[in-house]
Amino acid sequence: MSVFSSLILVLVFAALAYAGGLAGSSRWFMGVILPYTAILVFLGGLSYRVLRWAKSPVPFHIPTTCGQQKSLPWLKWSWLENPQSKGGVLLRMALEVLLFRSLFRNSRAQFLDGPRLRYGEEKFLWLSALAFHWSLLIILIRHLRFFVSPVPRFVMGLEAVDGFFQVSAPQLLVTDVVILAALLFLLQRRLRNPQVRYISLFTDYFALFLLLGIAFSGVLMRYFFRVDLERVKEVALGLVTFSPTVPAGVGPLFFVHLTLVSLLLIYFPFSKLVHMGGIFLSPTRNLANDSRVKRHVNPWDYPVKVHTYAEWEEEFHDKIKAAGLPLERE
Amino acid sequence: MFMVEKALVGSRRYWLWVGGLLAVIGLSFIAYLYQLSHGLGVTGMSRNVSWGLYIGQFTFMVGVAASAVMVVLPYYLHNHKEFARMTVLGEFLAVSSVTMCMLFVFVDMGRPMRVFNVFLYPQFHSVMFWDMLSLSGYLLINAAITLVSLHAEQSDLHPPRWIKPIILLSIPWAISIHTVTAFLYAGLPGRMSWRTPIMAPRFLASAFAAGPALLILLCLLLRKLTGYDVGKKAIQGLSVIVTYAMAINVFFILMQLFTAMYSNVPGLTEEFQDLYLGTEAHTSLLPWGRISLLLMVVALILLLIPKVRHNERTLAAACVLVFSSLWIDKGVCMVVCGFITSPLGTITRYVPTLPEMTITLGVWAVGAIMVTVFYKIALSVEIAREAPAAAAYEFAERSAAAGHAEILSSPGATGGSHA
Amino acid sequence: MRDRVWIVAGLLLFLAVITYPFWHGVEARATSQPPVLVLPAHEKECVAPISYMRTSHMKLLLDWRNSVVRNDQRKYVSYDGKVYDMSLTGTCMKCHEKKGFCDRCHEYAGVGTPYCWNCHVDPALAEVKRP
Amino acid sequence: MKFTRREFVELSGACLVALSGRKVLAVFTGAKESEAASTGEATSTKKRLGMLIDTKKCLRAQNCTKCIEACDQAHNIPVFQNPAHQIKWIWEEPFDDLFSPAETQYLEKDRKDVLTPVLCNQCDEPPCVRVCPTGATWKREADGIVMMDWHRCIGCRYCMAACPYGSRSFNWVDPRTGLKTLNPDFPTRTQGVVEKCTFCAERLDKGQLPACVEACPEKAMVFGDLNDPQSEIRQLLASSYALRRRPELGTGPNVYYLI
Repeated sequence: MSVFSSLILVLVFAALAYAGGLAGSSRWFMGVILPYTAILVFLGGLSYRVLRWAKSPVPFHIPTTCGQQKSLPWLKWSWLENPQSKGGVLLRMALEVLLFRSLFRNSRAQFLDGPRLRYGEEKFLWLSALAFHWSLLIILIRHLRFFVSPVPRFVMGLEAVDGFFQVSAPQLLVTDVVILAALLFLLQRRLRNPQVRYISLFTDYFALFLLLGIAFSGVLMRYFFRVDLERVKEVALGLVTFSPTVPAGVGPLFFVHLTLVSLLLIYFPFSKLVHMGGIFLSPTRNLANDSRVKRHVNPWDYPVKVHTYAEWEEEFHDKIKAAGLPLERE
Repeated sequence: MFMVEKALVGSRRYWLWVGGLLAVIGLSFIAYLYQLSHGLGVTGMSRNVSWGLYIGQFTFMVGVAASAVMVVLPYYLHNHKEFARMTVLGEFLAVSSVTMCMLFVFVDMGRPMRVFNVFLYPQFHSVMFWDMLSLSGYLLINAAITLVSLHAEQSDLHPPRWIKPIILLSIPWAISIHTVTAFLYAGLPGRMSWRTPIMAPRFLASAFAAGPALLILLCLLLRKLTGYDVGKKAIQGLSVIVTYAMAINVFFILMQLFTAMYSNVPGLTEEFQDLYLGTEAHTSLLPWGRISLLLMVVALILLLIPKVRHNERTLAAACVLVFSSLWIDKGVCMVVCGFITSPLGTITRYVPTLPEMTITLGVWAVGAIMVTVFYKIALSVEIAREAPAAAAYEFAERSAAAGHAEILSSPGATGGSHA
Repeated sequence: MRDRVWIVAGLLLFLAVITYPFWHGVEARATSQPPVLVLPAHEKECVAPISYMRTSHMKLLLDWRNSVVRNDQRKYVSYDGKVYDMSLTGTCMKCHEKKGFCDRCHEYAGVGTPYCWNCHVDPALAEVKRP
Repeated sequence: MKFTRREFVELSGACLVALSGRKVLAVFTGAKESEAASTGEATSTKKRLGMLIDTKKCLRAQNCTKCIEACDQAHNIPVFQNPAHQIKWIWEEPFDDLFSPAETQYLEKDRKDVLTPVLCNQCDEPPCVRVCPTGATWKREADGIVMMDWHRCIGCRYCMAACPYGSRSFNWVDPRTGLKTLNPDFPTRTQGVVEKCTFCAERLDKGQLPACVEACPEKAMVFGDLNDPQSEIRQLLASSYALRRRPELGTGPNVYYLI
């Protein structure tokens, strides 16, 4: 049910944007007001989320991640999983952010005849997630060509590498194909794997469909119903230079793309997509596993009134003795 | 599904080897970028010798890939159980060598950015289209077989039924890749030294000698480095195959030699003059051709002596001879030989350049790294399955990796924050 | 806590990077003004409507190229019935110059130089020596 | 024995497949065009362009390279000192190397070595077309020119291996580095593609003769339609003995040499 409702919602948004792109008055709303709102909500919301996380206490210094902490010399220390220094933590975090190592460990449980339970490797989730995120990053950097004038060299260079293969004109960009393929794979995985489907909610599908809608409208705009790039750049540059314009002649498909992107930006800080910021704050990733070499004291520890047995015995010494009970200390 | 993490743990020696290979690949990638920007003019190829080392290596590796059939066929069709442990190694070797083939073709292209044109505008009358189709099909088939059978082995399952017909399909398909590759050459009207129906049989014979010879060497190396033994019987069985194939290969060469020399037709004798006899003008390939022939004959004589074959040390030496002689024959001489005398009778020298050799070495390094990683994965699965003790050890290691064993092995680990 | 400094610093860094187009625009005093193109002096109309050319000139060029090279059809009948020679250098470049027209807009929109120019010669750049 | 409808359909299907086998084979060998040509019906409408080079006339003007210069100029052919990288559309070779050497054994040395123009033979059964994996080179139905699409060539150089005449050149380096002047009327090629003579297809479309034919001061090159019995080239071929290069390979070259 949530599959269809989220799909329909995205389609409705796209249709509204398309219709609005044809009409005159709503173009200003979709081309100026919505993007500005989206940027503000995105930046503000993300900052709010991150700052709130920063305020939350991290109660424990989590020593167990996934591997042997540095211990006795004859126990093999998995140094990458359990770094003791800041540099090591940085490396572990970098590998997590850049290569998704946690996802790499993803496994799949399977019941076989017997019944026997088997854990098998499942690398496709990791692979498609990696493909999607890296493609998205490259696509975002490539989009700087609309927002910066003159276009920086590294943007042009990246596009040249991305468009290495000479297929058609405008030249095919590999990331465009990869991102669509990866998103479709992730979607079908969610739908076809019963366990994953069971735990999937409206929000899971909505984010996927929104991203698919953005990628799809972008691809349509580039390869099939070409738009006037000069006009598109005028809109984008107008936004970042605070002199917004919506010139006539920008196709409605552009407004579909822009509107879906704006919606994603607005939705972003309040959804699971905010893991972009959260990943840096995962305690099992950003704390050094040095609890064996360093004493960690809770900074908010208040003095607890402790009444030891020795003190108690002292207090009631005479009474205990009078009762004829044994005493530890005479 | 693909158990990559098995390749991410290893000894110092393993990482040194992998690191070394990666360094070679990095270096050759720089050389490739140089070639990409300056054009294929940085190679030793020319207007007359328009294919060189790359396509030679491609042809040779197609043979190595096809040779997997020499372990698959006895195992699956004739139920040779002693090949059980070697089959997956052979298939992995095939996957790696087909990948190398594709890389060799790719680096040989003048406009690699248009590589998709082969799919976008398929030409059914071009042998190259069929060759590409058969090679990529072979890659897919072998990748599927190895993945599925390894996965089944790891989960202690019988492989799914549908894989059996695919395995059977891989047998004729292996023959097809080398046959179509031979057609690539044998179907050209103007190149007399290639235009012979014996091209495909000779390709197959030499492939079934060189490929299994390499597999024997790899198995011996594996036993020495890891202690994993495919079994003496398997190696002996394979050595018989190498012997027969080498004998047939030499026989084919002699047949070609007779036809050319006795008929004395200039176009036919050309090849043998270039390679073995030499005339005043044809000299650049002469030492290569002669060494190759000499090594082939010596290897064959060695292999024919049962004592030599039964002793694994001497067998290894013979296998080195087989592999290197056929590498020279196909990887260096065969392609260049067809070009050395141009259609207009000009004789052109061909010497590969440094960038060309670096790129070639890089593709070999890619193949080596693939074989290393694949064999490591295959071995860890096999060892876990066959030795319960090792499996238990691996279980401990895996659960440690999942974070369970820590508490057991290190009491007081959680003490820090409470103290 | 001490960590909060790092978190805030990281957040600020992120904000700085993500708003790059904004502060770069301010710094470079960029305007959204598109480039001024050198338009042909002696010709008023193109082989297709301007709006079509703006969005789809690459498609037209591909169609022309396939038509000429592969089908040996060299004549193009435009939307208003005029007949043109399908030729990049002969027809397009007769009116438009590469530097002032093609390049200026391509640079503005960050499209890069298409590989047309690997082979086709800009007449303005060629030292013409006709037989 | 009684056929059911289903069996009949299946059987006739099998027959159709068997019948079409010949057609399928034609697809693989690329022999379709020759079939059409040999039936004779198509020959009347389709042109088959060819060239006749009168070597005697050519010999008369010694050291003349006008045809080569005209071609180089018209097609932006670069000049490279390194013979490995040279691009040749029309060029000279010693007469002796063009044909089987045995046939010219007692010819005087200066006659043997006389430089004779060589170019693409625009074969009837071009091996280069048969082997090209992308269709970057093909035989034009209308006039038989073996054309090239430099936008599509991937630079695999299979055609160079296939051509028995050495008529194909590869751009080992950027051709513009070997060009002093650029002719804007014709594109240069990009690094990494194969090229060859196309009988000046672009000039023929404008009603002009090939550049080399036009430039020859001795009128030693005759260009025309081999399917037209009234054409000058057919008249000449009817009245004199002309040679073709390596016709025994079955490629059907369309460039003739008058001895």
